[in-house]
Amino acid sequence: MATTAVATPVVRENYLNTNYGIKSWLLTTDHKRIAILYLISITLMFFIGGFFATLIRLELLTPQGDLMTADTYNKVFTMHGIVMVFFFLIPSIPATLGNFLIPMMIGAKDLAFPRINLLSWYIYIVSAALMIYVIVNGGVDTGWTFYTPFSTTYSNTNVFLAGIAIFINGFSSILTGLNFIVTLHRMRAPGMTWSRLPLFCWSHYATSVIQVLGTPVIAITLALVAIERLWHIGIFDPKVGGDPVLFQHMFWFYSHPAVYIMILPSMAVMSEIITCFSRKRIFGYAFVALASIGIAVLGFLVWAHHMFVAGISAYAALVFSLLSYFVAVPSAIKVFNWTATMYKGNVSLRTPMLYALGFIGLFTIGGMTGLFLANLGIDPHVTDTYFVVAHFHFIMVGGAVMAYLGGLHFWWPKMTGRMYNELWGKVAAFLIFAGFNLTFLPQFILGYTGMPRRYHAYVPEFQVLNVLSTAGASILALGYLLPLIYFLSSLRNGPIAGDNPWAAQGLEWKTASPPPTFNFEETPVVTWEAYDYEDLPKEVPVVS
Amino acid sequence: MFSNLPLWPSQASSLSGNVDLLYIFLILVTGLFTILVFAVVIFFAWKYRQAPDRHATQIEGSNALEATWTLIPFGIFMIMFVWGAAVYMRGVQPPPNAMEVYVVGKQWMWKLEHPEGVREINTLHVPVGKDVRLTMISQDVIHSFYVPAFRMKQDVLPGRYTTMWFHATKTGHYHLFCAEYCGTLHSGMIGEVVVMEPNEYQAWLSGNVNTGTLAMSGEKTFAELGCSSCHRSDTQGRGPDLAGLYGKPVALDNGTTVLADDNYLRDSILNPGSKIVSGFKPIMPTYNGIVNEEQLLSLVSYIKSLSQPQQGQPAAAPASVPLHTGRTQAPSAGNTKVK
Amino acid sequence: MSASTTEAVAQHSLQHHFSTMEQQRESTTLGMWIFLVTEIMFFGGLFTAYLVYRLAHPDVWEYASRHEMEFWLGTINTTILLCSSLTVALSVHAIQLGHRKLCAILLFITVLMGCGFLVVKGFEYHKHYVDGSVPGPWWHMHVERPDGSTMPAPNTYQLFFYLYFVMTGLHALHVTIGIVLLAIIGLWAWQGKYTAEYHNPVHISGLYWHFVDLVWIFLFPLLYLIAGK
Amino acid sequence: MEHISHAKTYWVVWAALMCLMVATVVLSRVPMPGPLNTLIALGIAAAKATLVILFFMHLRYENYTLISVVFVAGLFWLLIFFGLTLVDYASRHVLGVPGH
Repeated sequence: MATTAVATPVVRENYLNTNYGIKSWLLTTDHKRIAILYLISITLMFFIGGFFATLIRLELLTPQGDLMTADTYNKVFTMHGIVMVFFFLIPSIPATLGNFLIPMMIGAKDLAFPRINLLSWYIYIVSAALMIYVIVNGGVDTGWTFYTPFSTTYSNTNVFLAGIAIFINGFSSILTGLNFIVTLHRMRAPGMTWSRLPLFCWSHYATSVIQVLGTPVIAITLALVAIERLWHIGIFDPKVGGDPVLFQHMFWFYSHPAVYIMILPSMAVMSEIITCFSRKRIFGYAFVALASIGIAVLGFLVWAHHMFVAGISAYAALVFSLLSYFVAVPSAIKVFNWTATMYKGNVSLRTPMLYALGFIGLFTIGGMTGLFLANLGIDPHVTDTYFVVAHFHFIMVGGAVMAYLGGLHFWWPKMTGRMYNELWGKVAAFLIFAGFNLTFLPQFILGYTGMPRRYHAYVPEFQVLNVLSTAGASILALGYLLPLIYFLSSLRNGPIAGDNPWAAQGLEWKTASPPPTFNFEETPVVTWEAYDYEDLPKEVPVVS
Repeated sequence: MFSNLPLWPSQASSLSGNVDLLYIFLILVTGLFTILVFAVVIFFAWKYRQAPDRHATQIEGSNALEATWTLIPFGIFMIMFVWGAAVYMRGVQPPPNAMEVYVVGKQWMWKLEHPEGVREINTLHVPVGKDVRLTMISQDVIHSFYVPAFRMKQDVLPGRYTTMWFHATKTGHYHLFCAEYCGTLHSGMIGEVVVMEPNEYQAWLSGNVNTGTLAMSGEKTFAELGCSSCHRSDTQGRGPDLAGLYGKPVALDNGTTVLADDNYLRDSILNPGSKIVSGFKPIMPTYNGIVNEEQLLSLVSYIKSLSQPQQGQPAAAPASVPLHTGRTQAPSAGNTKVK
Repeated sequence: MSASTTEAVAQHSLQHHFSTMEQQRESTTLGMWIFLVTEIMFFGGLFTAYLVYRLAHPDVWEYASRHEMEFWLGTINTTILLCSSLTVALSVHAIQLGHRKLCAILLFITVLMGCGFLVVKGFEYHKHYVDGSVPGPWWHMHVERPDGSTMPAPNTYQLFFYLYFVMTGLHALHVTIGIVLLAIIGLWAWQGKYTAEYHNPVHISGLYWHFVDLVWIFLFPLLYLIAGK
Repeated sequence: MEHISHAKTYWVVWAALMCLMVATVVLSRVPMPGPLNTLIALGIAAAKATLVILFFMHLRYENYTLISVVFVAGLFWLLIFFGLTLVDYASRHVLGVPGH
């Protein structure tokens, strides 16, 4: 059959069709292509991490450790944590959406250091490959927290290589952050002042500050663990007068702010989606922007609230508890401002908005339960139990992953030029929200009744709640598989989206979808405030 | 409730009620605000849902509102902090004269030693209505001693003693969990705390084979290791006299002062060169690798007992401690510090 | 070099996504400074550990520094690094004025001094190895008692030496990276890759070398000069 | 545009650095009470570092408020790290309860 599939002249040149072939992708310095490379790699890591999560939930269906051995279970939850935290959540929004959008949002042709951007992806790939090698070769069983002296002396698994993998991965994160900071300072288009900057950029700026200042510390800490394993002696070794609690200080100095590396970009996405689907400017722009910076700074002052029962002094516990309450304030400010943004808006509940509203709900619960853990009276009882597990999953999955999916839906037409199926999008959003709550709400009760985390087998009285949790997880898994399917299918079958399918404000919508290689035909000049929806269509259009 | 669906842990210590009250307060306050946020979000999404005739009103923001929702949460947070801090400070300071139990954690079991010399594994018997202080150390990795019914948890570290105390209020059997991930059988490092009536407890104690109190075995170790040849009560000793040492400040030769607590005693046995008592020479050899954690505990217990009132005399501990009455030895390991 | 060639080199050196040379120069300089800040935090982990353990074991630190550190070798190395910072600064100055060969020669001198630093450090490490003050299986260090006899050093002494080796080792690694970097940049400068208009790689490599110097400026008193004799 | 300082400046700064080094070496040999030796040594190190940063690294010349902020932020974060870690270590014995 003769085909007439000849490229019609209507198809404009864009970053996807400008050239083809593996080499043009692997050697690209285009931030948009690098974002796509990241998107593919972190999606792979997400499903690897999700596979381990499935195993965990299946094992916990029954109180006896019957599905796998204790050692296997310990490796499974460790690798779930490592893969999800270091290889999915931390790069998730910044390296994909941030990478793709920041230059466009500020009217630049690319990030300040395109080759370093590519380098950071390669570093990520090397570290991820090393981690997968570790997983295939027996795994690691220290928990993602690598607490000494278990990790340095007592574990018989591949702690050394896992530590090195995360060490390497850190540089990928640092280089991304460095690139963003310089880009935001030096590459803004004429007229794009700081007060006109989209809040997406503000939040990513705050994220980058944390990446640049925090990540080196986890790198040196894990390097010390790795050296201690090789050398059989080290500064965390109590036998020579070392203090294992010092490891925890150094670990959490990064790993607590790392939570904000995950959540600040989610807040970045929120501000864009909520304004667009309410057709309104953001309520209290300056407060939302400064709250991001406030979180980045205060986030570094609270790390020892992970260590209230670890043997730190009571006075240190008081100081860190107090500071932890401080950091809750800017997060609360953000939630209130997003809510207020909807007031007197013209709210359309399209898929990205559903994720955004889901985010507000789940993040609020996650944040509120954080107040319990910052509380010195309650934390000694609930720390290291499922209460903590539930709390940080509300932040990292209910918050960060919801926002990541919301952002993907929002900018999918920009990235690919195609629209996904709206009905399936809504179905998936509801499944994820329902499945998530069913999975993690019972874990709060489990935690307060005393089920410790990282338990392979548990006492029988905890079974009912665990069964509920596993049931929720299966709904959640289904919810996560759906977008994979309809996104892929939209690449071929989705309707052409057009340059600005949501009639959204922001420079990224003023160029073609997908954008041309250098983003704009000519450097834009910005004369308007962020989220100036006054003169845009009063409704979100429907693409079909 | 269903027997296999506990929604609330049992309350069995003097702390449980305080923690639960605070917990309920937090649930009410945060629940109220969570419902408020949910309600407002849902209300706005419905009230301002997309309609053909609706035009969004552009609103810049409101400093008054921002101030309100900054200051009100902040004020509430401070109430939470202060209340929590009060509960916590009570929870970390063991009352004087608490009966003392020593805990050694190892992969994957709990070893517990009563001052009377009774040893148990994975089960801790304690009398109801009495302050119990645990001095804990790990032989290998970090563990965490967790009794949900007492609302108490404390990490057990290698190389350093940590302390936890409780006052059981209800007899019964309660879960004891290891809450800090410690390797293969972490989830098997569980046991129970048995809270008994004091007289039952007494009966239980005397029903157990007893090789002498912990302090007595410490004294034996002290002699066997030859410690007594230098640490003597007369002025001939090449090492400091240990009688009455515990709980007192010690002047060091570098001009600083340390408190002679459990950790100091332990360090001085394992790393004698690091803190030299003023006026003495750094000649003591290290006992690192020679004595194990249990022997160390017995030595510490013995040295503590040297700060107790003279043997044979009635213990200075209040009469409400019937535990030691009638016993010939009164080296109560309770931390009656000599002030 | 004629004005038009210089112009061409400058044009060629401007990457596509920057509008002006000035923007490019400011961006790369800022990028390097941010990288140096990450380096501060990288060493910061070790300095924190140093601080904690020094406060916990002041006597160990004092004794080890007084009796085991090679005071004069440390001083020589400090001198070498301070001088090498001067040569790097002068090389940047030379290229700012367009003296390509002078710039390259000064960079090569810096490289030689860097190598000299590593050689001296090697002698020190060897000395510690012979003395048994390398922690781990090689450890057989002895300390002197007040009466002049010796006894095996308490275990806590290993903490000092562990930190000493990790800190100076990490620093030496940075020196090595700096040597390689400056050698390459020197070679390129010799070949005429940089001009008075475009020489930012020389500048930011110089920043890196100064940072290596800065770390040593603090390591020197913290490891070698603890106790007054 | 980029500032070009006089070559003499670099030599003067270098001379100052060498003087400071001699000073720190000599002063370290003088026994002083308490932590004074350490404080003086660190003070001189800070002075040396300042000279290197301002002159060799051109911070003084570049119109770089931004770079100063970046650098000072780095130092500030280092101080957070030191300070809050020390809050724990410095108060470990205050309560007199091992582990708290």
